[in-house]
Amino acid sequence: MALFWVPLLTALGSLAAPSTLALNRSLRLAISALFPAAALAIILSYTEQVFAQESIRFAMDWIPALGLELSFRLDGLAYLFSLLILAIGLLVMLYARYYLSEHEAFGRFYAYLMLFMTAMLGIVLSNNVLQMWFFWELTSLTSFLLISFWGHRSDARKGARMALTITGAGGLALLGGLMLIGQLVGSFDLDVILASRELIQGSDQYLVILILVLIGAFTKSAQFPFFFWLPHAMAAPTPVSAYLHSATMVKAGIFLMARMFPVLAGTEAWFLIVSITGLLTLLIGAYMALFKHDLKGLLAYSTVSHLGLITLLLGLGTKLGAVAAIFHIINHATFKASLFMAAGIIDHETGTRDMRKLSGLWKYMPQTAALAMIASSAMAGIPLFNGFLSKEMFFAETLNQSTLGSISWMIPVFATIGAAFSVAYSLRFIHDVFFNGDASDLPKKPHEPPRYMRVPVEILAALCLIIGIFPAAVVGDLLKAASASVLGDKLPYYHLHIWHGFNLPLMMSAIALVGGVALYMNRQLLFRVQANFTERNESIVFDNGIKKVRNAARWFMQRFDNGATQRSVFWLLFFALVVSLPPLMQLNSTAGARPQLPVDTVMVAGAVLLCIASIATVIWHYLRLLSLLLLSVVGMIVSLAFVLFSAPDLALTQLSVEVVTIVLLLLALYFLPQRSRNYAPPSLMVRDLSVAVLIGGVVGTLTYAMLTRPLDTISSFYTENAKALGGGTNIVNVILVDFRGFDTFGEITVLAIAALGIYKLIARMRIFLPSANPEGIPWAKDKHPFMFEVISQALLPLALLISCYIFLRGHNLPGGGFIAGLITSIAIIQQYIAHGNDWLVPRIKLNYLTLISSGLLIAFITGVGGFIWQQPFLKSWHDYIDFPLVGKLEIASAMGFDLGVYLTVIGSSMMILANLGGLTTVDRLRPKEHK
Amino acid sequence: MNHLPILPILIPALAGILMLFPTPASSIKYQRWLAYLSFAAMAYVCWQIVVSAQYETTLYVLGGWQPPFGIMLLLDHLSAIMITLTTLLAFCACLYGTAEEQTTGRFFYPLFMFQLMGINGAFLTGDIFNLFVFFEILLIASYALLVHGGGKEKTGAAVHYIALNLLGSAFFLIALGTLYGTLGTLNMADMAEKVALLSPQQQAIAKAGGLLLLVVFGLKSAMLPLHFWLPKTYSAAAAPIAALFAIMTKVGLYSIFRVFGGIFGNDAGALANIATPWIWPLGIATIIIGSIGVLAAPSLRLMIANVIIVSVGTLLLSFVINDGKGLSAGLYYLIHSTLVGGALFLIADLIRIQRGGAQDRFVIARSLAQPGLIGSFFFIAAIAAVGLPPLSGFVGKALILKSVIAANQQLWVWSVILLGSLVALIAFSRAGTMLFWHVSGAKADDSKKAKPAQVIAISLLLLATPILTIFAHPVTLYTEQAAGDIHNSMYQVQDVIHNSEKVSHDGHH
Amino acid sequence: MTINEIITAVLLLIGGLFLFIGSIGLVRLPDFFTRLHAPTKASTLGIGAVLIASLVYFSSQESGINIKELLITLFIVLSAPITAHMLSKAALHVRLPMQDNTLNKDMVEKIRNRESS
Amino acid sequence: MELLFAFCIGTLTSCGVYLTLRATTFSFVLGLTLLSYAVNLFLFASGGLMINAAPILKTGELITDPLPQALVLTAIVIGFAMTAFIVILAMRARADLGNDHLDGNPPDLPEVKRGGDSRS
Amino acid sequence: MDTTNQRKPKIRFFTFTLLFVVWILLTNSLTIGNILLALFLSASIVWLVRDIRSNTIRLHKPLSIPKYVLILFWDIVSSNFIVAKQVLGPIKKLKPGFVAVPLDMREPIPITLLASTVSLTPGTVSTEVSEDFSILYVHALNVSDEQALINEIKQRYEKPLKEIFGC
Amino acid sequence: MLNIVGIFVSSLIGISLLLNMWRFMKGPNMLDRVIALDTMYINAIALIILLGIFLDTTLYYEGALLIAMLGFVSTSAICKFVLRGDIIE
Ligand code: NA
Ligand code: NA
Repeated sequence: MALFWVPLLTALGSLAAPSTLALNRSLRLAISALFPAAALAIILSYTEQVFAQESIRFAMDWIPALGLELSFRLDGLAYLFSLLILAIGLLVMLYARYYLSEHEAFGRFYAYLMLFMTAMLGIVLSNNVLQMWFFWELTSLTSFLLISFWGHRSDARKGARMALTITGAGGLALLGGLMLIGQLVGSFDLDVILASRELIQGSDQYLVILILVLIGAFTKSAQFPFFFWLPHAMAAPTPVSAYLHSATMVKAGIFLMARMFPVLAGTEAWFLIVSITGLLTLLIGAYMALFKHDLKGLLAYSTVSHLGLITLLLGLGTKLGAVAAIFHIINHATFKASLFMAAGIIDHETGTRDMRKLSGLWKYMPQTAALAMIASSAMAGIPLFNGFLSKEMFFAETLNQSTLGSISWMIPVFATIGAAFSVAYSLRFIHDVFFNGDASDLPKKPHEPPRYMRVPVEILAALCLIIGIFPAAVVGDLLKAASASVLGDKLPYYHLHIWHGFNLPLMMSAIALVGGVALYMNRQLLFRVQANFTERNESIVFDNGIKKVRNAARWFMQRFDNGATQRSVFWLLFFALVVSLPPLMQLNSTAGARPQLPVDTVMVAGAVLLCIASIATVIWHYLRLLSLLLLSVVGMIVSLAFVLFSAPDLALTQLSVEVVTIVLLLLALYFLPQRSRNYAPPSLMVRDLSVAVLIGGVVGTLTYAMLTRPLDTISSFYTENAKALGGGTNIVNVILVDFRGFDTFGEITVLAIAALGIYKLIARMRIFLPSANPEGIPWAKDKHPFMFEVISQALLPLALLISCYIFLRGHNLPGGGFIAGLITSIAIIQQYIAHGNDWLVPRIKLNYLTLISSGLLIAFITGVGGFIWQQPFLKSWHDYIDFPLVGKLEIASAMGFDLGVYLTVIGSSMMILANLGGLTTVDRLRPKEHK
Repeated sequence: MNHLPILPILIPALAGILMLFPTPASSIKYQRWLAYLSFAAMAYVCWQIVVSAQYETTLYVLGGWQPPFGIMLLLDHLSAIMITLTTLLAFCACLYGTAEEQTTGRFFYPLFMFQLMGINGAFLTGDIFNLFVFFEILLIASYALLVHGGGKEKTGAAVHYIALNLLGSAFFLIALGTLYGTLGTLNMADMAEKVALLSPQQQAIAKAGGLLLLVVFGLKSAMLPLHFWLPKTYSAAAAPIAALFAIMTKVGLYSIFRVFGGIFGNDAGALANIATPWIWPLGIATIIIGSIGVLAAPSLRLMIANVIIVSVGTLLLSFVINDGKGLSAGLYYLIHSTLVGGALFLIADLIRIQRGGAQDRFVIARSLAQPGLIGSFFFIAAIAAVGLPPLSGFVGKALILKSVIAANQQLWVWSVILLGSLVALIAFSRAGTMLFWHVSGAKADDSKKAKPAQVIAISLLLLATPILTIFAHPVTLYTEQAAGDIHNSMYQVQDVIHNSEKVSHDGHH
Repeated sequence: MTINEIITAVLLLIGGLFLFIGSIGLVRLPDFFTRLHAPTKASTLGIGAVLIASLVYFSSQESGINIKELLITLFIVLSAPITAHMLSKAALHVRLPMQDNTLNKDMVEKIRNRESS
Repeated sequence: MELLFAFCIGTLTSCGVYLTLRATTFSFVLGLTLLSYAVNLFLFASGGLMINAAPILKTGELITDPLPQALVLTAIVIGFAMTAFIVILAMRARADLGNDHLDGNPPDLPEVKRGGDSRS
Repeated sequence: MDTTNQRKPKIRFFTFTLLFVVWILLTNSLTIGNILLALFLSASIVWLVRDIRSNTIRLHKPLSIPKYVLILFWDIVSSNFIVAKQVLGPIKKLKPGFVAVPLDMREPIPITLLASTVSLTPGTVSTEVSEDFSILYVHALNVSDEQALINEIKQRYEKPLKEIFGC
Repeated sequence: MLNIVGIFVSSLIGISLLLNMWRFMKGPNMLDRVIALDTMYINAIALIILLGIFLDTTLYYEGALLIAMLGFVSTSAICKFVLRGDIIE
């Protein structure tokens, strides 16, 4: 349980700094630091157990479906890393207290830093690889926040994005690898996985797993070819660089390789990939470091190089190599963190990090200089400093392998060359900055930093020395415990001594030292050679890369999706065609066994009319009024078809909807151009025509196939029960208001919503009103022909009476609320046409919106009425009630529902048409003769 | 009589109807209170629904007409999830809209309510024609809402969106006609039973009809190549509307789950899983095209729209992975992506408002009035959307990845999902740095600060993602049940049908 | 074959013929204004005879008097002249060409402007 | 008869589909209207074609399948609502965007010449 | 617009009666319930449309209406045959033309009825009425004698209409 | 006999419809087409009545009634459109 508190404490700590805004900085630091300090205390409390090679575990269920549990494990390796994370973290926090200037968001910085700490602790303490990945990606995110802390600076933004992209991409690859492992092993539990070496290495997915995991590790640890993000991450505040980019985050990749070492290492593939990558990284980093004028740039490439060294060590796959790697992790963390902090101090106190401007600082900041010299010596691998020891082990290991066959000698040779460069850039760091003449035109007058800003550097530099001199005493147990958790019980024989006698590694060190000094002395020559190569700014290359990808994406999208509606429509139709054609091809004969109806003259005439009219609509579609007339012809034939095939309700509905639609289209046509332009080239028309004919063919085939096959449906239920249970003889109407009344409820809602939407569309519409017809003839003067008015008025009461009739009989005979509503609407519309808006509106006193809402409400209430008797929504009810005088009358709840339909239909259709009609009345430019 | 299943339809319907009556002077206020009231009622109903679905699947027979003759609502885990999700999203969107959109056009609240009625109905109905009706309700409401606020952009997008959907509805009806013409029934469970009994010749016809439904639902869910409407529509719509639309693609997906999992599912004999061979390549292609769109997007809203397309592709795949066994993961991801998608649209709107003329385009512009607040919102939403820890996107994607077993499926699904995440990562980091840090010298416009309602709405939506992560276990347990319900509910309804055939109808009172 | 049926058949024949003649007129007549006369035939005697046929046919049955035919007739009688009026108004308005031998062709502009003399 | 009926539906569908692929809003509406005729007839036909079998209960007569009729009725009403909406939207688009191209921004093509009736 | 208040109820009553009768005939039922319903519906509709009326007139001799209708009926039948012959015969022999019929009436309703009558009889169509209601312009399919046509219209139709409406 | 007459008359009306369509397609003017359409409506009414007699049912008469009512509305609306452009003003 206590283990669980380790990451939790730092996570809580991230809330402490921002929430203590009122206090002064030191106090805030103190409060914040309490959290990691407590976490550190917890870790340290396990020292004995860890050194005794015990693992401390804590587990809690989280997402079993994912195989993800909260599971922590503290073993030697985790202990080592936790120590680094927390201890160096505390030092960095102290350092940052002085590094950040007054106006900077102190609390936010600490919050990010401790979130990062949490993430790192999560990685190293995880006993579940999925959970490890969880924290792995968190480090990417938090490091993004930290690198981009100065988000107003372009290099910070770019650096942060680059780091996030590369490490994020690696993280995704890692996830793939870990998921594969999980599936292979059947668990994400690290204990289980670590015990499955044979299973994993014997699987044919091993190589995929290895590559995916290594991509994750290499990106995080800035290995070739992914290393370029690290130098650009130097745009971060220096405490961040010191912490993330030397001691912790970049080591996460190394940690991962060490963690998975027992299951993944030891194969040819591992050796080839890891060691060659490490070697290349080592050399390129070391070489590049020498040419950087920026202090932090130098340190960044040096870090790359040292990470390459560690990787190479792990890549060798030998046990001693692994020990050396772990030892170098410790050493590198100490000297590199202190060097970064020193660089930060220099930057902080002089205002620049450019080594061409800096020089002779020894005079101004001797203490800092001394500390930097200690750390660089460790970095260069000078005896007495900790870097020397691990480097010796490294050299020894490079000599001890033969995996590359006859060219195995190349590894120690390249290692020595790398070491020489290491010496050279370390020398440069010291000589160019602290000596090399006197400082001139620095932005600030340099002096020693505040006392406590130097403390972290002092501690780390001291460690470099102490470990260098008393390795076994200081880190012996730690190294042993960490190595044991990687390598298991049988540790190889090694000894941590300052002196190993004269041997080949020592020779190599000497060569590297001499070579390094020589390299540094002749650096001008090297600089000139290097100057011949145009310097690649990876940031620009990366940016351009992303830009190219983006442009390619944009280019593609513009071609693929040009936003044209027609194209989308085409795709939709095409897709419909593509899915429906294959099944129809399986149909071995279109016609089925059902007997067919005979054909007579009228039917043929109707069919001919329908086809001619619809084809003519296509041909003349650009003549709009004409197409409207053609549409009427089609509508009429369709209604006749409904009549012929025993669907009187449908015929009535079709007819009335038809008229309303025509009126609507006529209203609209006034505002639209009278003719359509043709935008399509002939090729496109041929394409469209083909699709159209094919879809028509599909639908026609479906119709015929369906019509000629016997069918057994549920409809006999309706036929049998319409009268008995629904109380009506018009089955269609009973279905509409009772059996499937819910559909009708939805349908009138649709109508009502359409009316609301149209009202919205009409509101504030600015329209173009033509003052003459397309031929240029001005509109007729006679607005309301009187004979038309007279007859319209005469027909109105009759039409209303018929609508009542249609409404009331609907339950038993063709008709019903919908048709009746439409007839009423049409009768009213006719009045609008005959008399105009101005005349009619004051006389008609109907609020269409209220009509809609009343209609809906009536339907609704009829529906919920049954709730009182514990009946479901729309439970119908009908009975014969004996009225005095009148006699028995049938009363049915369905009538109420139908009344709702009736009112909604009137309200909606009138709201649509009358509003549209009224559109012109207000601001219409009146012809001159109408005063 | 347990009316629970119909309440999610009736409550918004009643609220919408009441809002249309003429009211005293401050009618917007009245409408707003009605809206809040109905959301409060819905919150209670959702709670009841989630609990009720936990221990039984409820059938609600409208008008008392037993299936397959009447229309039937089906309340199971799956519909419970969808209803609750819709309510939460809609509440936040509506809350956001109270700040501004309620007055930028008429009928904001009633249309919002009708939209909810349509969506909830689509999630609850067990009848395929009734599904069509609810589709139309939610569509017509969405048309009206899309043009809310007015302006060229909206009108243009509306033409595109509506044109496509009208065609979609036409195909819906053709499909329904074909299915009725072969199966002779409209109840989904009854259809599921009858599909297996078709003669080979009828199978061909029914298959054509069934696959036409894929066109319809694919259009709604923005499956490639029917996705073109989405970026245009979502980026043009007013923010709360766009946020609400985040559930719209899910209606299409839900219908795919129900119809192609339930009717044409594993038990459909020769017509089993007819959509699977289509969904595989199209789902993958949807992710790819969406990702390309994410990269290419010149503005935040377009980018988010494409992120939604990617999530649609992911969800489509989750349906076909491992013959439906990935669906539980998909449902978890669905919850996550809907809420995050909604939040992103709201955040994008705040950004658009505060950045002045540059709107949400990725160009240098003035600094935001509240960079810290909105930046945090954006960062959280982006993490969730990309699928990074510690938020729910990670859980969702990992669940889906984990559900893939077959090696050939693994190769495709894993690579597109992971690469899609990478693209999203690149795009979001670019967008974030561009919008929040790459600022011109112009002074921030403090008059455009976010209103409390807007902040609360976004916070609520974003709060869901850590909660989904922390409580992933109970949620995944529920989604597992829901995935199982695609078959189980069908069986249950079929039992009811068989039993009611034996027992004569108990008649009217 | 009852007397009713015979009457029905005869009326149907008359109606059908006049509807047919009306349609022929529509095809044959030379200009818009003459064609305007064609539907009046169809809508009077043609449809009238058919409606009466129906009235006769169904009144022979026991379903009582069916006035829907009368209602249809009423509608047609009231509306057809107005349709014709509106059509000719519109035709005059857009100055449709007419046959050269039309009497009082010079009157057209006057009619168009609804002048009295 | 069934063949004739199917042929008519096919023709209507083809014509409707072709028109929905045209570039102007009005043509689209025309196409959609034709298509909905086809669709309604199709849905109607799913119950089979019968003459003199109206679904009105009398005694012992053959009655056609009433369910598709009810469905078509719903479909007609909904179709009307949708058509109305898109018609008004087309007007709005013309008002807002200045032309009646489906996308509001017609490609810069020379108008393709057409023969036929020029009067409207 | 209404000129006097007394005239209005008459038109209303006429409409009411018409509606009542039509309803009874439509429903073909004489139960008390249906009669009550008919009364209710007729009254409500008349009440609903009470304002939608711009012209109104008093019937002076309602009893002349049947005679007029019979004349009209006969004319329709006979002219149908005449016109049928013209349509089927040689088209070129037709002499179509416009005829101006001077009117004695000035009220919109009788003029409308006259115009309708003219249009209903095949061979003639009322095209327009002058703005001051003084001339009815008629288009005839075959004008053999212009004045005879004018006289026929005035004698056969205008005169009885004048009688009926007393104007 | 009524059957034969019915078939004959309905064929006659069918042919009439085709003739109307011919005029419709020929035009030459929009108003000619309106007349053609109007005549079609009349023929359609006749056809429905005929079908009613033929099938011995009055179920379809409301269809004829509606065509009579609605044909007028649409024809007059089109005329109004030609005359004034704006049909509701
Ligand atoms: Na220097
Ligand atoms: Na108007």
